[in-house]
Amino acid sequence: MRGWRALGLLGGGAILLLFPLFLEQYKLYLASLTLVYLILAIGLNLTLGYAGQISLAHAGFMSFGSYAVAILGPLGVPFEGGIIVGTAIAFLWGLVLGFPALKVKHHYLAMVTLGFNIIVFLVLRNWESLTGGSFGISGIGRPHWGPLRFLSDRAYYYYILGWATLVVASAYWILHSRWGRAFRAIRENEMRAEVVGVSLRNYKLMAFAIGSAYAGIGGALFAPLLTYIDPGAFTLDRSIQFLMMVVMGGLGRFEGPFIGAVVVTLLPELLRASEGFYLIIFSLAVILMMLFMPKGLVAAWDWMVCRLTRRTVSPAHPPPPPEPAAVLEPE
Amino acid sequence: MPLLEIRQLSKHFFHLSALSHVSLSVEPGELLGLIGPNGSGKTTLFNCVTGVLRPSRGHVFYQGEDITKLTADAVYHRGISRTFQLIQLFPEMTVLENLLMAAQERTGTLFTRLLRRDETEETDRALKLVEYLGLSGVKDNLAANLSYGQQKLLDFGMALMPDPQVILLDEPMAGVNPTMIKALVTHIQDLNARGYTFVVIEHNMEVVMSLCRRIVVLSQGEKIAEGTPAEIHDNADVMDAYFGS
Amino acid sequence: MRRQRILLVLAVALVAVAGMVLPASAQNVKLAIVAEITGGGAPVGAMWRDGVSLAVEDINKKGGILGRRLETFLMDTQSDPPTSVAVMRRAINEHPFAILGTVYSSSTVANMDIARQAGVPQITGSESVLITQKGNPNIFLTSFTQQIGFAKLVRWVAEDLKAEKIALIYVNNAFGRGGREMFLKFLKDRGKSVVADLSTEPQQADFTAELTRVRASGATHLMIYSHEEENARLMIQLRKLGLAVEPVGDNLCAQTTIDPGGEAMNGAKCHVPMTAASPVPSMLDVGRRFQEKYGRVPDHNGFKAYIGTHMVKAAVERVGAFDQAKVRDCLHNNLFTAAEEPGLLMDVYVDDKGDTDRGSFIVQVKNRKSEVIKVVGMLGGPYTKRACR
Amino acid sequence: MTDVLQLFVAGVSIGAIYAMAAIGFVLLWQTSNTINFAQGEFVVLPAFLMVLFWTVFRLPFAAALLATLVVSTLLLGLLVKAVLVERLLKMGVLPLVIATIGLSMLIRYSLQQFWTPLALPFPALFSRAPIRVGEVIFTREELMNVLFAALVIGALQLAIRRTKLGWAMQAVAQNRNLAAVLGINVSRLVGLTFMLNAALTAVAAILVAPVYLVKYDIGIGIGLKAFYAAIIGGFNQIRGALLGGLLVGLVETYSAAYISNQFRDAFALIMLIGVLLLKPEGLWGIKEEWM
Repeated sequence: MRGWRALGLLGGGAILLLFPLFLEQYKLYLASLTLVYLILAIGLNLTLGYAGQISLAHAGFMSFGSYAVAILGPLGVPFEGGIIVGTAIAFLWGLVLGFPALKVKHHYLAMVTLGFNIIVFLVLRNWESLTGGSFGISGIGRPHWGPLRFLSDRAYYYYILGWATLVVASAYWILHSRWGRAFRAIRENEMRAEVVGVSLRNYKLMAFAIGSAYAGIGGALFAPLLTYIDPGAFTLDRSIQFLMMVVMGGLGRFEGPFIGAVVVTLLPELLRASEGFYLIIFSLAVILMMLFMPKGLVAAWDWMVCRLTRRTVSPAHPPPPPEPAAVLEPE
Repeated sequence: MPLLEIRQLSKHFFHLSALSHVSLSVEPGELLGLIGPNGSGKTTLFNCVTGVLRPSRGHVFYQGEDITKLTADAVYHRGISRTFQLIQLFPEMTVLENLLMAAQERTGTLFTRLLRRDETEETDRALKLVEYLGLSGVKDNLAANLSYGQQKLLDFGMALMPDPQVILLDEPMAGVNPTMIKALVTHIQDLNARGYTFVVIEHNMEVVMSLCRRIVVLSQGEKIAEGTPAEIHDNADVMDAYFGS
Repeated sequence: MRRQRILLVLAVALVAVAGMVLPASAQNVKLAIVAEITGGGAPVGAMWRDGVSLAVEDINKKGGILGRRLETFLMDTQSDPPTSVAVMRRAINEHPFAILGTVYSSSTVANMDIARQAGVPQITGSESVLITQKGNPNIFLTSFTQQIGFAKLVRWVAEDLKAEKIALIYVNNAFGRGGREMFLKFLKDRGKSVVADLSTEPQQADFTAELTRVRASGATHLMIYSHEEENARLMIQLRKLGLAVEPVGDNLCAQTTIDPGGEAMNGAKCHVPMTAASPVPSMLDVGRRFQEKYGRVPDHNGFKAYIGTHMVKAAVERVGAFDQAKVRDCLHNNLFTAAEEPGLLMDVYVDDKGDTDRGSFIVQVKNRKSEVIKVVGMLGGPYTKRACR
Repeated sequence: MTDVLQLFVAGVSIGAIYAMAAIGFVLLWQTSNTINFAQGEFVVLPAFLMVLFWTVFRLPFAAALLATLVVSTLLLGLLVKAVLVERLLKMGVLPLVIATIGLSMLIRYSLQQFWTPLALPFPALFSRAPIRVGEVIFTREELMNVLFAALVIGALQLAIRRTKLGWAMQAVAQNRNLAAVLGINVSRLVGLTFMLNAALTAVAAILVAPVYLVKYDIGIGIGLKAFYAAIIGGFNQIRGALLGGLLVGLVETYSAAYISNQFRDAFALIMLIGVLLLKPEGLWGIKEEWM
């Protein structure tokens, strides 16, 4: 299995590195956008999928990264400086917003974060001297290291790929530590987790803040991809889009955000013939998926992996624990 | 000084009183039984002690420290662990992971838990426990896929894993077959002999009478009796509470 | 006249010959419609799409451009700027001769550089000043920007209505804000200012807070600049509170505002770039045929799309070849007349930034219909035609 | 002073609309722990149905109202409960949240695509002739909206307190398993509240439509404001919806008039976040304790 995984990783890496050389502009852009969405989805998966905290403020956190690079770039701050500032702001606001997360239950948290996203939008729109207000900021520059410039779409793709790799690796590193286990424990049984000493406060704050920080990174890479941002890019609708992405991919699974990001960027392309029906089909798909594949598309992925490697994986739906009174050990 | 002392503890849900003015103390190394009919407040008492519920009135002291208002994780860090009447596991983790989870927060700080990767020591301990409890065969199975008895044992193992000083067992024998009950009783006595303090809620009178040297009886949220098994056995109030008058 | 006919015959002959030599598809000229088909911009995008389709049908009926038929393909931006960038690239892959769209200015600002890099002329329905300020030589507006529109509107409010105390209510997004900046700027140029400057939210339902402030300001005229339904709600509440102000606006008199607003809309006066009720016969005709075909009265976006498609035609014909660089060049600092190309509906001048100048109308809502009360000439000029060959 | 009173009238009448939509949130939460993100669209769809029956098919008002009530109760009550809620209820909060978000998009974009993306007029049900009390102007329409909301909420609050059905609802709200043990048919009760919600939103739709006009996307705003109202007032008490709705309406109106237009949407949100942090059960709710 280990060999398979290494092979897959190598193959995937080679494809990601080489195929842009043969891609036309349009597909290159889609690939870049997918990578940016992947970073954002990984962040939300950490917050929601692993630590079980619903966040409808992801687009708000994303805006911190986008505006940081857009505002600091013209002031001569290197691009990476902008990313760091934006990510730090997102992280800190994640901590601040994480506090109510401790006190309130899931659906209330949805409201708090939703409210936060709307307030962020209002501030971005109304603070004209800093953010350019409704008119946004255009001509956002792309990064350069000395003579090495990531100006062309292809070069910028590689730049995004670098960051995406970093994010994926760091998320993997976090999730395969004791933290990752604690996050899963909280999601699976919050009360039990607390009884085995998991500080809900610390872990929830961290999950929220790190998830938000990833959104900051994603946002910072998003702005130069479009070269233009305005507050309308960071509305509640986009937060919901990320939510859908993560849920469609598969919550609390490492593969989830990969599948979600690819599907959400490629689906419109597949459904192009449907013209005005795209959103109707999309929303129907979401409902059907919740009904018949609530674990997300990752369940289909598991099935494929299972078929390919002819190996039994744990079923997507573990059987419910037996009823206490009814079951006795056979003698 | 008692290890664990409960003073005048009360708990209300809405207008219903689940516990009223319960006081009891647990000495170091003791094996205390807690009995009472259904709904007499035993589990609520455990919940109040371990920080799962906040008591309405009264205090809980542990080694002289007032732990009434601590959250559950802080209580755990003091060295109190527990099991649950309705099994509470991490269903999508393996047996081994459940055990590791039960111990990982005991040492280090938040950040060393991210940075320190080595887990050989804990894994060794978990493997020993798995063997001790007879779960070796299923150690890599998901907790959700275990049989009820195995889940009970795992719950018990999770309580032992952090090497606590006081272990609160909430009906460890309920729904477990007689062979396993014997094994569990032996485990508990064995551990008690090694210095662990136990408080056991149990419905199986036979087990309680043979296991514990002191028993506390709750009924309708109040403590109605306390004494040796023999004293409890002869107490008219207790019989009343159980069988009605 | 005679020469034209000879040319026509020649052209037809040429096309016939070419038709035998070339595969059929090579004759057709592709136009990309990139628009807001789904999402919040759908009403706008649908008008735009249908306007282009009607124009293409008309052009093809009359033999196409330089004898070549037009065909269109549609790209949906989902009203989302990042998606608009993606589909713009997708559209470029199909090698269209020109791009028609997008209408949302936040999308256009994001995607117009891509069309420029590909060298495909882009005709947009956006009206934001942001678009012409970028110095992009590849983008052309079909209607004037808010800069020119509001210059004409303020001239009318100040000179014809002689308004002294004006209050302004606008919607607080790029659209409303852009209008507000221009409105205030042109008032200031005339040494005036507003007595109340009030922002509202998109989708706002109750305007009492704003209207009480208008009342307190003592304004005699109220400039209303929001989206259609909000305009309608605002007017209903304005009538209810019995405010003694004269409502003026731009899209305030659009049929899409009048329909939901009902009786409350009567009396509103507007400066509009184009209207289905225009006294221009060709405009009336297009409006009527649009309504027959698509079942709704075209708004300015429908007309803009119709005219934009004909701007491509007029420029190609003036160049005499399907040469994108020359067409782009031809569309700058140049006057195109309705006499030369009836599909333009009105004479139009395109300036060096791609902004347009054109005549417009003052309308008043009477009996739930807007009636033209005055035709306004171009803002600048007189302009002259420039040859492009 | 006139302005203060005039704004009060406006805040209360828009607040009554929020309150009407908020009741449904409370009902569904109580019996099924469902957060219905499609609540706004649950108001919009009946409004469109009413347009269909009344102005397109030209049925008499009462018949149109009845038809709207029946269709929306069947569609948004029975069908949604049978298809979506029945299955998803067992899987926890999140799948249902996502599914209702999906449902809201489905209703919204279907109306846009198959009906019209434009706003439709809706005849005023009550006279809009201004009634003057001193300098303050209000209309019968506003008066009726407020009266109606107060009446419906009062009646429901009473019904829940006094009837057996209400008692069952309260039992389910507090402990679903216990309620099942007590012999309450939880599934049927959930179905019943969904139908009740659908009927209520249909009534709300008829009050909302003349003010908001009928457009496919107005549900977003109504749903959000109703959500704020339910949380601020108290998610577990019907009466909370009334208080919350009025508060949101008043805060919005007064802050826009006297503090800041640009941030008018922020004030209700700040109040919401404050309530969640300081009194999570809502201003007029009852503290719940689990287990």
